[in-house]
Amino acid sequence: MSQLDTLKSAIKDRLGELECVIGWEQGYDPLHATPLFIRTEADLDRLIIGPLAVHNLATYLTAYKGKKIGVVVKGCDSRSVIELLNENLISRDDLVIFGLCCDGVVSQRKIRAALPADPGFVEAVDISANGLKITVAGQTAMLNMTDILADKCRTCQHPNALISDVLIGENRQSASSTSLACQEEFEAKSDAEKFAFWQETMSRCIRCYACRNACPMCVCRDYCIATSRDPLWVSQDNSPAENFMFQMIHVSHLAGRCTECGECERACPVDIPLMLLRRFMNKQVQDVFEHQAGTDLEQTPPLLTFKVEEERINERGW
Amino acid sequence: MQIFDLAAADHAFIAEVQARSHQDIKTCYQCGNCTAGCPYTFAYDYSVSQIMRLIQTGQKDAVLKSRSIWLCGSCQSCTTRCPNNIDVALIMDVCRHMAREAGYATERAVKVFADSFLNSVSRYGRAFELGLMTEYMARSGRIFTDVDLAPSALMRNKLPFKPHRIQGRDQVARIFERFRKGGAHA
Amino acid sequence: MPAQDVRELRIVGFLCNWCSYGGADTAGVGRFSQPTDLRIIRVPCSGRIDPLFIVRALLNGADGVLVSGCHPRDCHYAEGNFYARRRLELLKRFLPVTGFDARRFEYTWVSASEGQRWQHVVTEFTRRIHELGPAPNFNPASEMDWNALALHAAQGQTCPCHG
Amino acid sequence: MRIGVFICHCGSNIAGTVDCPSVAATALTYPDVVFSTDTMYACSEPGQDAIIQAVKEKNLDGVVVASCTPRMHEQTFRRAVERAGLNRYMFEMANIREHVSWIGKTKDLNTNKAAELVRMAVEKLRRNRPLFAKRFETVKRVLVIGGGVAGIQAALDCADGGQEVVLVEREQSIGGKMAKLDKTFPTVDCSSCVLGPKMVDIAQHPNITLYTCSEVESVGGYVGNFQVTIRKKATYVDWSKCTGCGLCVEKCPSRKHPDTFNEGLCTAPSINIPFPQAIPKKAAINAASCIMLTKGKCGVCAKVCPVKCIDFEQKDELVTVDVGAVVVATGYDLFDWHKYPQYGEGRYKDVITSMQYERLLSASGPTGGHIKRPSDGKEPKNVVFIQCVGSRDRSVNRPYCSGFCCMYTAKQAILTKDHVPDSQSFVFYMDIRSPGKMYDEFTRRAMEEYGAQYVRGRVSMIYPQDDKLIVRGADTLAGTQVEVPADLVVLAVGAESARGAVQLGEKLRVAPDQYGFFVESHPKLKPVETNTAGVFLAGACQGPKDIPASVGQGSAAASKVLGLLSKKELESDPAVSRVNPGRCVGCGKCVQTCPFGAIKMIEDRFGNPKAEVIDTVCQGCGICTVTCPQGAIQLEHFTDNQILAEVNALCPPKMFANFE
Amino acid sequence: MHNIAYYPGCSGQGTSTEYDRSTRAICQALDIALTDVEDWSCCGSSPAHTVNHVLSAALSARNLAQVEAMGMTRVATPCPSCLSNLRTATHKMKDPDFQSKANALLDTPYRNTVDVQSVLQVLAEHVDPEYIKSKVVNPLTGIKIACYYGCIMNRPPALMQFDHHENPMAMDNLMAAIGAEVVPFPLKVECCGASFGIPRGDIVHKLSGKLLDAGRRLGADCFVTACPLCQMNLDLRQGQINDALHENFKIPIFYYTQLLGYALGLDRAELGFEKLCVDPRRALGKIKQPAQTR
Repeated sequence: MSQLDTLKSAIKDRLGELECVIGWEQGYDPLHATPLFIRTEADLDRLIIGPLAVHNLATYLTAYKGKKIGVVVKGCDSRSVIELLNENLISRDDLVIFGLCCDGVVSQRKIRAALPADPGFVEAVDISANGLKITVAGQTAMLNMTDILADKCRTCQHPNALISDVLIGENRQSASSTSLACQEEFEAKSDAEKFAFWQETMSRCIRCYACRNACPMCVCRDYCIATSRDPLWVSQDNSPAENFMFQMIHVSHLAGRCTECGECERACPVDIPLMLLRRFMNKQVQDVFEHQAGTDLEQTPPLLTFKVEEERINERGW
Repeated sequence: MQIFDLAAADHAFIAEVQARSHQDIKTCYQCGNCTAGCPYTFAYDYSVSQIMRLIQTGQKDAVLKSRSIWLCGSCQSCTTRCPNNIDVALIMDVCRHMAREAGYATERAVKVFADSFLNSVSRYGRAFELGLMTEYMARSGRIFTDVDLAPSALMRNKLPFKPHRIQGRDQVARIFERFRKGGAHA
Repeated sequence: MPAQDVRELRIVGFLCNWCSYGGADTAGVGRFSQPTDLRIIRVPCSGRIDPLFIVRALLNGADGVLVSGCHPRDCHYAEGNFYARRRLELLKRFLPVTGFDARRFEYTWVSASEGQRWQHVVTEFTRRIHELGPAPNFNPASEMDWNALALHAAQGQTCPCHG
Repeated sequence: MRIGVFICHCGSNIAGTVDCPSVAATALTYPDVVFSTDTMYACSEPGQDAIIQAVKEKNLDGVVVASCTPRMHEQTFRRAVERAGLNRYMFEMANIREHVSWIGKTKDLNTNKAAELVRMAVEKLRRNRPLFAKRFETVKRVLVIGGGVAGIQAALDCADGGQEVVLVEREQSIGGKMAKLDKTFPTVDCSSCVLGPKMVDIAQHPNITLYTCSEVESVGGYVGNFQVTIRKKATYVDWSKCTGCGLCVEKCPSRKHPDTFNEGLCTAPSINIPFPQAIPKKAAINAASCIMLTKGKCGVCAKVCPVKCIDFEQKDELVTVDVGAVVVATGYDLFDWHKYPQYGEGRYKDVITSMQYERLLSASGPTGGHIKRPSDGKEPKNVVFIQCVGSRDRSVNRPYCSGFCCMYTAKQAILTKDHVPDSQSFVFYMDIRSPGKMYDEFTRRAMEEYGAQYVRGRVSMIYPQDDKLIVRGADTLAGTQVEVPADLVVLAVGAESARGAVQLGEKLRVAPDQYGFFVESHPKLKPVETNTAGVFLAGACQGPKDIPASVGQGSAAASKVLGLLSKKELESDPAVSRVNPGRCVGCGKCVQTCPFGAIKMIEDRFGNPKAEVIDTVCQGCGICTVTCPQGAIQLEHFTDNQILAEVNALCPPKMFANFE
Repeated sequence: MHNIAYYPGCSGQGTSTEYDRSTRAICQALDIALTDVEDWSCCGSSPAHTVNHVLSAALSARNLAQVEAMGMTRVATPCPSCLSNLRTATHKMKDPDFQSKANALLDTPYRNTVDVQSVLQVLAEHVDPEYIKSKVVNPLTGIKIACYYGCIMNRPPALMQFDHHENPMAMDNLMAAIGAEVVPFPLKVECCGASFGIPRGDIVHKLSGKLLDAGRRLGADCFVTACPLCQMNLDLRQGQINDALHENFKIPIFYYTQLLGYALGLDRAELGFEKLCVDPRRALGKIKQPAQTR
């Protein structure tokens, strides 16, 4: 039985007790997936998994608070679930988790860049272990998986769901590399270069809040302080500084909580590389608090606790 | 006794002592601990703590002309026990430097001995005891200094008749030469 | 209002009421002279200081931000500075990726009795900020700069990740 | 909003380096400011009246005063605006004295800074809103920590004032340092004759519960409602039965451990009553030296005890009490003179501390009140006293004056002559500090009537020569070195903070200064208050003090406690956190971080979890406000918007709109 | 095996050759390899620092630069005066301003990479006392010794960073380890009169006389010292002291290295007892022979 069939049958077994089960289906063309809310067995036919199933479905969980639902998660998505559970934002009793062992997902951005021109509507996609064969307007292009793999998958340390009621597939190895060249390159730049980079990038930001809305950990929703008058942290002025302030709020509220699923960056319509901020912050959290969000059900987010003697914080000589 | 005009304090002198010694003269509260521990007090004209006081009140002449600054043996007892962490022995040293530069030598024999010693070093690279004694006796006029010890010392071969001339004595001589030219202060 | 005088840079201080604000008062009572650049915002506890206040100040053009609270273990509210230490340390370490010079932000501990220490902290931090000079504006300073930036952004630019 | 601004000159304190009229003029250009003036002394009665008058005449609904630190006069001005009919929180202060005029020398920079601080205050005030205090009841009981003379006085005064008192003492008996003293200055009356009756009063007072051999384990709660846990350490004697007959003390075969009450001058039995006047007069076992407790055999005391009160199985016990106020009277410790190696570091037996000398002088001491030197029991003829051992000495980190050593040394010199008429005392001193009633006269008597030879200078070293100790010091008045061949050297050791003071301060949230003495709320105006409401200081825990000052402070602290607890209810500070239930998502992060347990989770009418603040428990630290990502819980008077307004006042954002 | 650069100091070539030789002998016996600083020169001694600190530092630094040129990082000297000068130079030259001034006087600049210790410190801190005990062949049983350290071996403590500044014990421990009875000499760090012997002999007579008196009161058979200048003042000038103070001291003043060498059974010729002015034979005679001890 294929992984997909095993998953379908597992969902079928539990569907009766659940409001719905969240998975993926094909979107507007064969290259794009979209979330699928499975309510009946008939819906199950449309379920897909694999490299196109990019969405972190944990993002939807808080909206179903109080209802019993199921969710399909990849390894990275499962970290978000754990973090939400640790922060009491969802209840374990109301959740059935179908965990996957994941081989990685694609970056649509990289696919677009790898194709000679914007493909528009894709006619067919043939998925193999090596890559994707994409047919657009009768023309076929073969894209290597290594070229189009999402950044987060290149350094993925948790390919298998860390929490699940049903785990499907065989355990996958975590990636050997833990660092990304683009991240290191950026961090090595001078303050002035980085400053100029964000100035420019933030002048592109249209503050559509797609990054926030896609984020599984952004649970404030309608009460985000970036869009409130009381408190009034960010003005309506569309200036780089105000846009950056919003991003700083986002990064600050994710400190010690971000599971690095990459949804913010994926959702950004103007291609702002938000993960530069996330990955750097997470590295600091790891360095100071030896904490990696969403990897352990017993952990306390580092900013909600303290130690009297902080071994890794040095008094600066004043 | 000498009467000091406190209004005529030499502030430049105070500042110079402080700058050269990197010590804060004002922190001395005259507890006398330096004097209490100083083995040389019996030979001084002003006790150590009085020297400190005279510096505090800017009495340059009294300090630089005193015997005490020449008779300090740099034994560090004052520095070690000062409740205010003042390096008193260093201040005594600095006063002696300033007295030399000002041309004072109230304890002339002490100065001549130091000069003779350094001349010896400058000449041979190392101290040549018999040589420096000779120079000292000639320059101080105290030709009978320690003659009583000579037989005892000579009998035991404690005083070589020839200086040890080191190869790098030119290097050592150049140290003195550059020092005299540059007049390095510190 | 921006620092009006070229002799001054804009330094914002966030001080807890019980220790550091008291320490600054003690320095004042002792007439320990200090540079005038610093403007102090009083908060009850260093635990009240949201790192985002500091970010806000920097984005608004502050040249330096100084935070001071009670020494660890001495917090009037027992634990406030322990939380503050974590939050502020993380901000301090995070700033480099934003391009803000992390030296423009500092946090330390000064008790109500440490007037001289406060004088030292203020003097040293102000000296540091003057060495760094005025902070660059995140928002363009003139209309022309605005237009240049907009043009540059519109032309698209090379992003390190999506190259 | 209609805001009035008052710029105080504070005489020349502010006006000396700040152009106050110009600041007032600038303030008038700020938003909502309708009235602005400068005033000579804003805190004076005419100054306050002028504020009240302006509020009424100009119809103000908010006031900014720019003057000294709010830590000084915020309350004063809040009361003033309240008298003017405004809510007391519709007031802000700009600190242009401690933070401007006293630290900056350049007038134009100071003036600009003052104007900006006023702007900041105005911007904050524009976002203030009236706040109203809640009332809560207080527990009518007081905890006194420390049973020295200050604690005894505080306990008795509180008890006489009708409050219940719990007195906790670390040692076996109350009495503290004073109980060890032979006589007291400047009257040379017997210490135990003065203190003894007070100790008995403690034992007999119906309002006082005494715990000795006990320490404060933890403190929770807040003014009016503290919860205190006390650890009663095991004494291995059931004190409810012990009659203090002393039979066990007599028979105990283990008598080798140093007698701490006698400052180690002699040894004590392992079961002991420290001194005849001890309160409570009960025996206790020293577990470290007791043969039964260390080796498992002996039990002589248990056999001889007529009431069978020995209990080798006894364990520490924790007792919890609720109190409305706390008096800290933990006293001081003596400087460890071994930090002066030049005094022999203990190699010379006849170099002793002043407290050891008290025990030698005391009739209840190990020598029965005869001065015998430790090395050979001989009566000393030349006795040298060295003052400032561990005082006024930066090299041992004790730059402060301990205050009482000059006086007790004079007393000991006098007593030395009384005890040994053909003796000669030498006192090495730096300065004589005797500013008290009859104090200086007393030191003069030591010199004039008792012939004590006062030598102005420190002692550099002590070394033995035959059976004498050569004390080499300075006589700075003679300008030279001096030596005294002494039979006994008494070191006037200074005071340092009591061991454990810093840890106790952490429990009570009372900050120690850099030397471990507790910091009072204000050095002049609030000498016994601390910055933690309901916690008061008495005696030498706040700084070195002699007996009269300690007793005075004990009474002062008691009067503060009685004043506090005389109110039926207390008002809580309304500057506490408040939850906006609309924004709260019920994640409970605020509950998790609150150090006081002041936030609880409730359900709204739709069954959604929401946070709620318990007003009287909240201390107003604001940790929760920073924790909440939605900004749903805001610390009143220090809300995000209020602080952001201050930030924006100092660093106005550069708006795109500015260029349009 | 420790390999350390060795700076003998000028007096080791003259008035205190026995100290130099016995030091070399015991170091060899205790597996400490000493390599002489090549073509070393005088550190300047007290006269230099009383004239100028830069000059003094430069004279010392020339030797320390020689040590650097030898590729070594530790130098030991038997003489406290040299020790004090070398360490002071090292300390002062941590200040870059001072360092450049001192280096300006030198042909070869000193980079300040050398740690300076006394031979006594090397013995006290790097040689196991049990090891020394195991090598003793003539235990000093029966002799009473006053250990005299002199004023600058341990002071000021912040600079010297060795042993105790009021009651040093390094020599006491060494002497006890080789079987001697050590009296609690109270004036271990009092000054003997230092270099005033020649210009102001009266000072030395008084100060050294006081030391001899304190030793005699404690019944010491002899002194041991670690300082050539102290030794000279107490030994060579003992006759002058007796004349000046109308005393009759006959207390031999050993270098600690001589007695240590004696206990280790080293060749007498290396120990130079014959160089002492006050006849040591009576004191040495107090030592019980091994046969008697058994």
